[in-house]
Amino acid sequence: MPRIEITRDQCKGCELCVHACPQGILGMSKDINKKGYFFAQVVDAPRCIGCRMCAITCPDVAIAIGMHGTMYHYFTY
Amino acid sequence: MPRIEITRDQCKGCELCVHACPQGILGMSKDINKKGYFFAQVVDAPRCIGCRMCAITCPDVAIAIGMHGTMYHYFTY
Amino acid sequence: MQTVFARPESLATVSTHYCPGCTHGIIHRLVGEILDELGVRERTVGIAPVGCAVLAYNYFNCDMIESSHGRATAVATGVKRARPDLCVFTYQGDGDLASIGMGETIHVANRGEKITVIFVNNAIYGMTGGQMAPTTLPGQVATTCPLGREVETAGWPIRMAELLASLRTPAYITRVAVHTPLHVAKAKQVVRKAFQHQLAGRCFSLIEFLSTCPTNWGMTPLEATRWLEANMIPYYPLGEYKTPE
Amino acid sequence: MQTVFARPESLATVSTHYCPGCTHGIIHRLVGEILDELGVRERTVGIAPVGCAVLAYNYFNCDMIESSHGRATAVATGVKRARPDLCVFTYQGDGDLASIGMGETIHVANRGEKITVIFVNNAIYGMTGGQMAPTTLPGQVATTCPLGREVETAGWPIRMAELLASLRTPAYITRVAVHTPLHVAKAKQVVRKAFQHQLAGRCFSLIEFLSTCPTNWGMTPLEATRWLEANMIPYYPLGEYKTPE
Amino acid sequence: MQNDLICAGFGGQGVLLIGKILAYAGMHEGKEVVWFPSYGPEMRGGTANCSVVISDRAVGSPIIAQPRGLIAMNLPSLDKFEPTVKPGGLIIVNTSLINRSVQRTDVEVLEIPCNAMAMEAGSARAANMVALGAYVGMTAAVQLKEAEELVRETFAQKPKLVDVNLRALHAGHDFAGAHRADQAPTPEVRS
Amino acid sequence: MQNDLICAGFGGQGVLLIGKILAYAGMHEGKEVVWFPSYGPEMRGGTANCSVVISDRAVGSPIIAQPRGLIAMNLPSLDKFEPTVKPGGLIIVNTSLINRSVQRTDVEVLEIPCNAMAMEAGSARAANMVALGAYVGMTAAVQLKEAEELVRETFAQKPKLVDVNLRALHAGHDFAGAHRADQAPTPEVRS
Amino acid sequence: MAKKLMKGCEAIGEAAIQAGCRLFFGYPITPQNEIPEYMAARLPQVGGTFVQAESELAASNMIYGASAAGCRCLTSSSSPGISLMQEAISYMVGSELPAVIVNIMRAGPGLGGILPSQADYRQAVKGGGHGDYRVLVLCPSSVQEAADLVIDAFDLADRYRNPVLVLGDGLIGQMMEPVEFKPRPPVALPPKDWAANGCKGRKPNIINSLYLVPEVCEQVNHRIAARYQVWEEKETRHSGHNLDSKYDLLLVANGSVARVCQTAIDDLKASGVEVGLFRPISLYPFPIKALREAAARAKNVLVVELNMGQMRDDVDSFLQGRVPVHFYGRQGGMMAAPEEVIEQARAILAGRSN
Amino acid sequence: MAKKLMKGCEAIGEAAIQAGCRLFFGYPITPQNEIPEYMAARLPQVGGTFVQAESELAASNMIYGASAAGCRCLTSSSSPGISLMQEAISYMVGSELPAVIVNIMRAGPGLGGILPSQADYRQAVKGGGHGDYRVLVLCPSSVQEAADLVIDAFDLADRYRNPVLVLGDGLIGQMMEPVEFKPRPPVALPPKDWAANGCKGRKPNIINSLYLVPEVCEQVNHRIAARYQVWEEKETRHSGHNLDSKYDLLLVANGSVARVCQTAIDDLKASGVEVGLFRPISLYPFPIKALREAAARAKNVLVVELNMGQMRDDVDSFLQGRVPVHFYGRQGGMMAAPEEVIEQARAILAGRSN
Ligand SMILES: Cc1ncc(C[n+]2csc(CCOP(=O)(O)OP(=O)(O)O)c2C)c(N)n1
Ligand SMILES: Cc1ncc(C[n+]2csc(CCOP(=O)(O)OP(=O)(O)O)c2C)c(N)n1
Ligand code: SF4
Ligand code: SF4
Ligand code: SF4
Ligand code: SF4
Ligand code: SF4
Ligand code: SF4
Ligand SMILES: [Mg+2]
Ligand SMILES: [Mg+2]
Repeated sequence: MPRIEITRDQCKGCELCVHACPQGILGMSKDINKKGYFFAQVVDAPRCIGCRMCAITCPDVAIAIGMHGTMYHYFTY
Repeated sequence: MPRIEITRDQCKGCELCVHACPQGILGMSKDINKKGYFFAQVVDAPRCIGCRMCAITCPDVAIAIGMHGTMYHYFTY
Repeated sequence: MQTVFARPESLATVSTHYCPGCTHGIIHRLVGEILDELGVRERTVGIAPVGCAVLAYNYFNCDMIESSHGRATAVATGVKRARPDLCVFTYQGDGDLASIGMGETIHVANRGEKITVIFVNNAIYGMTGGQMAPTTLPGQVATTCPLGREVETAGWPIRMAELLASLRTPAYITRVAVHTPLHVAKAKQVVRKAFQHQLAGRCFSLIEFLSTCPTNWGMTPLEATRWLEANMIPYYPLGEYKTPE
Repeated sequence: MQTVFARPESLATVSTHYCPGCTHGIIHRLVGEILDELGVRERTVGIAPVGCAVLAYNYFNCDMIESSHGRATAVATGVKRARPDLCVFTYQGDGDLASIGMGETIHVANRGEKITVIFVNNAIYGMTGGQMAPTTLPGQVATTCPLGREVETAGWPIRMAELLASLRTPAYITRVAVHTPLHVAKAKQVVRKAFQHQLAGRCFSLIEFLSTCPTNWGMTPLEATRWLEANMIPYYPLGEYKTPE
Repeated sequence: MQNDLICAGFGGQGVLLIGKILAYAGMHEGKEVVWFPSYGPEMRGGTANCSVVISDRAVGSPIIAQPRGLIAMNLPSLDKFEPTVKPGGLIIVNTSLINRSVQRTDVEVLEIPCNAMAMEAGSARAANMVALGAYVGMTAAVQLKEAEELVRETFAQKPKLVDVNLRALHAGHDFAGAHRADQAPTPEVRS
Repeated sequence: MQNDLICAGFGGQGVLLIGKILAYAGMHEGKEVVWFPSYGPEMRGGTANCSVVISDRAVGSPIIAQPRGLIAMNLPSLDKFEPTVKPGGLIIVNTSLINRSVQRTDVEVLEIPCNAMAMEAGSARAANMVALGAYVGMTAAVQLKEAEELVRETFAQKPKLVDVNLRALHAGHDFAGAHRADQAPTPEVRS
Repeated sequence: MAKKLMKGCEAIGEAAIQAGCRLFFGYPITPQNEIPEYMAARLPQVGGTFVQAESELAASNMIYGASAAGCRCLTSSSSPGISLMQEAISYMVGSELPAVIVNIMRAGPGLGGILPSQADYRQAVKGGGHGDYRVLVLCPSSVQEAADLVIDAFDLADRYRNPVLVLGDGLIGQMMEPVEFKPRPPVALPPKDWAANGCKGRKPNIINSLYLVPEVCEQVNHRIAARYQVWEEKETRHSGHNLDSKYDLLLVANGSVARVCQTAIDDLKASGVEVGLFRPISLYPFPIKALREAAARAKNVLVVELNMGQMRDDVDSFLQGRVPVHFYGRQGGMMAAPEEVIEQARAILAGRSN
Repeated sequence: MAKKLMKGCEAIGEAAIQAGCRLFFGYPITPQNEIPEYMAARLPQVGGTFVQAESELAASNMIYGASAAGCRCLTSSSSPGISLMQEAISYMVGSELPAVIVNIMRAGPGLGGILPSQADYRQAVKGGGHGDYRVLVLCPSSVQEAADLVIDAFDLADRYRNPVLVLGDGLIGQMMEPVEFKPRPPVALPPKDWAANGCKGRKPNIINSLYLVPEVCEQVNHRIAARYQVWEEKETRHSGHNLDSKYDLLLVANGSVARVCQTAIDDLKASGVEVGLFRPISLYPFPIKALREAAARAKNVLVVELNMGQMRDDVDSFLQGRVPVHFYGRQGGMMAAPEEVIEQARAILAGRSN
């Protein structure tokens, strides 16, 4: 299972990752972070396919991904 | 016969009219004009066909042409 | 477990001042990733513009120069001519590059300076609060065209990629977008190519990025990506406009 | 006997300071003739450049404004926007219009200002004594490229007509020459059209004239016309590049 | 006599509008007024603030180093401006978005859940009107009816919003009234 | 002691070169020298001129309002500068292109057909050297052999021209010598 | 027109319209974006024309053109943008064209910052472009005064055929205050028979600043200089505060910071200390005579500015050492607070100071 | 290198090369075309780079870039072109970048004329761009001095990280005089460890003039101002003529016209009248102390300039009314003749004068 790390205080709550995730497993928090934004979080981690869409989309480099081997990469990046 | 009037002191002696005249009837004077240039002059007036090439070419509007009716106009101007 | 996605070294570990969802951030990251991948961070000098990216000098982890509004390419010319061994790029908005800096832009491209220009077209003046840009679309509302851009008085939006590609000198002119992951991935290839051209000693390259400005467009980030897709791409077709002869 | 060729009223009855054989004089006359023929002299304002034509304000027999180097089109914009009823033209050299004034040129064309630009491309800086222009041909010697223009460091000469024609807004962009009577006659038709477009309320028109500079090319006037024919026309093809949509 | 305040919050919270209404109201009452927005290097989409001075005499600097009043609509605003408030001054805290209390002990504090109350009044976006009402209630810097009038004018184009905003305004005003009644004697916040 | 002159003619006549050779020669002789070209609003392809000062002391203004010497290579130059020459000064008139005589009576005049003499020496383009030779012959402002040396240097790239120009220089110098011999006593043209 | 709460920038825009200006050419820059934005919305309502220029360079040459055609027109910018206009301003003076230019100053040098500053004083009053020229510089310290001075600026520009600069800072531009546009009696101004707007029925007019014959160029220089002589006699403006008291210390300040000084003076007065304020409104021509009179009654002068002491140098030279001149300044976008001025004033009055 | 007869412009170009400058960015303009032309021919011979910029605006930003990369570079222009560089000059000061800029002045304002003038004095010494800044201004009065000062200018610019302006006029630029480039002892200068030229082995360097936090911007303003304090103490330069005589009248003049004054003084001396000449070489910082000393020995001061009295105003203010200051000027490209200066001097000495 890939590890998605969203740096809470780096997130600006733009929700772009939420819409980018093909698995629909990201959601927005109810809390606000230090910057005052509702931040993104992984809602359903086990279903993550490590496709990196979320990270590629994030304008704030708030998402890092770790995993074993290659999983579902729709395209080279 | 067309009348070619070259305003002597308006001429800068560039010789462009001399080369433009299809009849070869323009030439340069041996005198200099007030500006210090050898000026253009009509050498063989009777052979002028009133084609206006000389005047169209002259960068200094030194040449005026008068004539009766239309003569040899290679193109409208 | 190996890290397959993380902040590139060429991006400083700071938070940017960009608005939520602003794609300036993605474009920064792409440049950072390519500087890393090509291994040129330590011999790169970037030129920041005046525009929302004015603080880019804090965001790239390489030597940076802040230039005056519109003159980034003149500054880049100075740097590159002084030190041809350096990798030099500018990062400029549409107001900066296509309005006040138009003269410098055409000439730097036409002189064939061996630099790479990152051109962020968001169809608006972001930093100053939403005035009309040379790239603002017909009918698009901005604070200095409150009834929408009128082509009759303000002319058609300028397509910089096409304009520059009509010059003989420049090597590489391409337009990309970054509003979907796929577009981002494609854009990254283009950024790589542009820097590779420079490193190979080929002359001027420019990448026009279609970018969002949710704040001044008055949209959510997601709406902005959709507006870009629906309105900007038809007027500003993506693709390579010029490749090295 | 009727006068079939004489100085047009729109040209002042003075001698110009142009060098012998310089085709600036022909271009002046064409503009003067057309202003006469269209009967607009008394509502025309011309903008003189800084360049050999700097004294054009003394040569045209209409209201004239001397502008700073490169900014004639910005000045013309001011005039035309203030008084849309006037017929406004600028007269500019290649250094003026295509080097220092490039930004203004692109933008005036792209805003579609309803003015007519007379652009004199003589591939050199005439007035300042023969420095390289953006239009100087590859290999052509000038005082600031004493070994001939090197495309590698100075880029290819800029083709303004093509560049401007790649914009969507402008109405009429044409390149002509005046080195033979036939070319002069054709050019006159083009000048007429350009002013007619303006008078009909159509937007921006520009005529690029290929022109000689015997003095700084180091040739006799006749040699200069031949050099133009042999070298400039191949690089700067004559023709209409854009006509009203 | 002079009332001055800083009104601060997120960009979208309408803090500049609170200030403008206060300034307009003061003007209508024949006072000298100045409104001055922060236009500084705030983060885009980040915080915004403005200062307002309502005075009987010509106003000097509109930049208030030590405001007599502070309306803090969010946490960063409280963090930034709490230390600057004049001793004896007033801080209005929007507890809907601020989860800490004021540290200063030499000022009067009104804690009020603006967003929640606005929601009750009919729209979360009217939180600023709650705060405005509260400020008017606490200071009487301007008359409530002037503020009402201006709310009507402001939303004249969108009549639906007039009522919501008036309700929010009154809710804030009432809240302040209740608070003042609770606390006697109050410190003098005007001078 | 100071010698100064204006050397004027058409653009192509090489008047600036005459001036430069004089300045260089003066410098080689250890004098203070300044050369200053007209770069003013002359008509393109029209007249050109320069001033040269050769002096024992530091040179002040290189613009000479009242030159001690004038070389007029064409009519417009004579027209323009004749009135400015210092009383007692020298005017060299190129009679090949100037068909009037000098009006001033308080100056020395040398009439010399530069173009014709240059043609004789081998090239019409060496008319300026005839004038230079004449000026040196009249004033001894610099030594002839310095001028010769400089002519050699100037045309070093085109050896063919060296002889022609030296012949022209000597022709001018000799012409002046003959003239001076004719006229005795001559007015003092140096000071 | 009733009193309206307006931003300084908006009031400036409206004032231009009230002055009959129907043309605006400009380029955005903080903190004066509200001027072009106001004009973009407002000019079409009165049949006027707004053009967003591609740059300040272009904008300044567009007003050159519109003015040459005989029409009132406005451009505005902030510090870096004004630097880009220096060539055109010099040209307008050389061609004797009226124009009104607004500079809403921000901190410099370079990109500096966007907060209020008075660091362009020298550029404004000494002429940042080339050649011997000046512009008339008017410096408001309230929104109402900004509006009034802009209207005057158009009249002055037309009367003297010279650009007039209205010099404010971010504070003047951004703050809102009540403004009223009162009807004004029409001012008699010379006809613009020199304008280049079609030569029907007359000889062609030429607008030009090139004079190849130096004698002529010299004459033009003298004609222009003579105008400034007239200004120095007739067009100085100033104001003051507490000048009828018996003060030992005179503050000299202009624009935004003069307001701060006013507050400081009121506070000092409340504690029994009398300090006067001399506020030049025309920075060029500087009201030298009035300054000397006001300073003659003081033992010390304190110049307060939002820069390193640019006006101080002038005050110093105008007072020719007759009164000691002290200085207090803030820079880089910092605004002096009344308390700071009070402290400086007290220090000087107590004999301990810079 | 032996003495060579060179135009001022050529000597300036050669001097830059002798100073190790290998980069020139510029745009043609009379009367300084010979500088770019010389550089275009000469730089390639020494492995340097000549770029004809598309404009002065571009040229000034190109030197901003080359300087930011740590390299010596030159640009040159004449009056209108220098006006177009004002924004970039302000930026260079704000970013603390060295640069050498040459202005070969011509008549203004506007297009003016191409003949010699000193009408950009004020722009040069007061700073024509926005913000609180100065450039160091060196003013030669001979071709040799022009060459020497250009070499010094590079050192000064590098030492203080501030642009240095060499101010000549058409006369200095166009005339030919003998010049000699003598070998100079190397000067110790601080390393350019701030340059943006690749961050290998160190943290990235940033060249910048934006300071959004006003407190920081204020500090930068103070740091820059402190530099000018140092200049005023250490970097003034002046020269004189006949200053060891017993003069009643002191002439003050700079650059080209100082030569004319020198001739006038020699001629007066020949007729038994002693007049001194004080010639500032650094126009900013002005050699105030030396001027005061020289003026203290005179009963009258006569400032001679090719403008309307720009330096006169400064001299006036520096002398604070201690000595009457008279003025004689020519404008628009006219050069004062020694006879005119003599006449003025005699009039003052005779007690009849302006
Ligand atoms: C000379 C000058 N003119 C104007 C400005 C004000 N200004 C700052 S950024 C900007 C435009 C920004 O728009 P753009 O280049 O499109 O960048 P964006 O913010 O949209 O990324 C302007 C006009 C300035 N700083 N300097
Ligand atoms: C701001 C400015 N820069 C430079 C100049 C000098 N200058 C005058 S004319 C000219 C170029 C002329 O060339 P071009 O425009 O091609 O006209 P041409 O003389 O060839 O007809 C230049 C650089 C100037 N007057 N002003
Ligand atoms: S890696 Fe792919 S599946 Fe996993 S969270 Fe990101 S977008 Fe969703
Ligand atoms: S894309 Fe990035 S900034 Fe936006 S919500 Fe997701 S993690 Fe946060
Ligand atoms: S009209 Fe024709 S034929 Fe007659 S002189 Fe002119 S060119 Fe020759
Ligand atoms: S073309 Fe005109 S200027 Fe040239 S020689 Fe003929 S008449 Fe004279
Ligand atoms: S204003 Fe627009 S361009 Fe600027 S940071 Fe915000 S969203 Fe991005
Ligand atoms: S220099 Fe060239 S362009 Fe200028 S007038 Fe002479 S020939 Fe014509
Ligand atoms: Mg943009
Ligand atoms: Mg040209």
